[in-house]
Amino acid sequence: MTLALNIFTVLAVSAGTFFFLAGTAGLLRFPDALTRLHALTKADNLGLGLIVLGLLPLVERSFGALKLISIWLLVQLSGAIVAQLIADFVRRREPLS
Amino acid sequence: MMNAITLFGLCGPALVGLGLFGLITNPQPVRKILAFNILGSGTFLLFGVIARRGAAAGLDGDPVPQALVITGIVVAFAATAMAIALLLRLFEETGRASLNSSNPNNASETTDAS
Amino acid sequence: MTSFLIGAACFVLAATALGLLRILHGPADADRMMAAQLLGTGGVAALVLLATALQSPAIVDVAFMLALLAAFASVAFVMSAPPSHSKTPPVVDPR
Amino acid sequence: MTLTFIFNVVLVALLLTVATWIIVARAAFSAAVAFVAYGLLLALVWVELSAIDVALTEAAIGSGVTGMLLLGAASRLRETEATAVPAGRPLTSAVAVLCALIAAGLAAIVLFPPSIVFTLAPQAMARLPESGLGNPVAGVLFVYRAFDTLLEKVVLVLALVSVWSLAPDRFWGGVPGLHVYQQPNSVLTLLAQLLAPLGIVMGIYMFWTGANNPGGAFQGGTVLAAMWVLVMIAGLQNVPSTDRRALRYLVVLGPSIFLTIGLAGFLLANGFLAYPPGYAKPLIIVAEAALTLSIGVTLGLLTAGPPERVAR
Repeated sequence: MTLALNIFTVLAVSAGTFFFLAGTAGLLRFPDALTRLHALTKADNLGLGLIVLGLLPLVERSFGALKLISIWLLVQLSGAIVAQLIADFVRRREPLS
Repeated sequence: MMNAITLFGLCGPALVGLGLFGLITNPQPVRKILAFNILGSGTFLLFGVIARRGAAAGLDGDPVPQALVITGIVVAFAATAMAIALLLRLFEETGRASLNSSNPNNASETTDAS
Repeated sequence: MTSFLIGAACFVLAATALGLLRILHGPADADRMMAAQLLGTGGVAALVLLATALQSPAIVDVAFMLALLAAFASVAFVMSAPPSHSKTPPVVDPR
Repeated sequence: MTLTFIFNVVLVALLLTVATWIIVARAAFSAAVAFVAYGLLLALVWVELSAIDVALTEAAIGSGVTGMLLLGAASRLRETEATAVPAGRPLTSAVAVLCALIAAGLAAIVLFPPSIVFTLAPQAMARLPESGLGNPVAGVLFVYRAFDTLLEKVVLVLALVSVWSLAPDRFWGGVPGLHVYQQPNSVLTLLAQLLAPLGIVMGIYMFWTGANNPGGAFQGGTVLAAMWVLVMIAGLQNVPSTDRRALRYLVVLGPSIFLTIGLAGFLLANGFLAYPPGYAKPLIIVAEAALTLSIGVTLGLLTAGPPERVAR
């Protein structure tokens, strides 16, 4: 049981870190601000989400688990809204397309 | 030989040096305020290293320097807020944001430009 | 498991650190802010990993604080970006 | 151990890169954006130095409210940048050498510390149980160095008075010049509606947990300030006139209650800011609660800046 949970943690955390790498790669390689923003939100949502998911079996107290989940929800939420704000900002700045 | 505490201990002086350099050489007051904050954070980091080295009595660090740093961060913020307000008022009054008032030639130039 | 988690924290920090190039190169300030935002999320992830690895629940509070204030900083950025050639209506005072 | 060390090396490298860039960057606004990232990294450094209380303060102040102030100032002063005359090359080099020397001197102190380790940790811990607090940093702030903490809160009030005094005479007592978002009912409104309640819970939690765990009045108050500013920016609440009585009472509430408790120490205990035996914890909690509120209001008003419009 513990082994299965540990494998789950390793897999989920590794997948999460992968999304951070992907987010950075996107931020560096994508051609314009809006596509970069798209890459950024992947790290916010999936990267942190998978890491939190992977850590849950290791947290002893349920309050701690609750805090971890609320951090993820907070980042998810603010990340999505901030992405919209920045997109709006970029669009107003560069009124091309 | 090199441990993490020493590493941060060397980072602190580097930040102090950088901050001081920016504070003296950069002509823009906003950048001086930024540099002042970096200089301050370097000093705080030195306190943090002293606190970490003073780990005793079952604590990971000496709480006295840590408390000093918290007070320092608050006061640094108050000073920053004050400096920015002063700077913005100066800009409103004179149309320029320069601390260099001794050079009249330069002053008229900047007023024209703004 | 502890060293795996710390290793993962290292990896996340190093990965988001590459995004630092966007802070240095821009080109626009919006790109810089995105990199800062990514660094914020990466910092939160690294802190959560460290908190679990070191069994220190207080570090989770720092992560929470960072997440909260990173969002605030982004709002501050959007608000304070200098007024440009925008076609949006002027300030509406919602009373 | 080695992995932690690698983490720290990466962290320090990042911190120094961002700091250097802030100093040498061309545009002040970009430097201010980088300063937000710098504050985030600094919070991580404080975690690694096992100073969680400081990490919380830095996370709240450094990247949050200081970032907002600097971004605002850099944006307003953008057009003055071109006129700034940089220092000449010889002067710059001379200053660089001197700063390097100062940094080297400080580094020498770090590398060759005195053989005696100076620490006040045992003294701080020895009588901590009497205060009823479990967080040694809170103990230092509210028991051993209570006078400093009191003065620090007074400094905040004085800073606010100074910032207000910088308003032109006709705007004295008017409304601070905080920018309100141009489109009401936008995503920002949603963010403020969702983030502010979470932040207020976090602020109260910080104050409450601060007695026994890392946290405290200042960290809590800063979160409250940030959330208040967010709500004002989103247009969910009007920016208040600075001549509002209630507002001014709130600013001085914390310091005055703390001062009253301190003065009561003359009568009930053995001196200024001494707590009567057995009542230390409740008194500190009362003072901290009032301070959290006052710090929130004061920092919020400091961030909003001096009055720029006449009072409504």
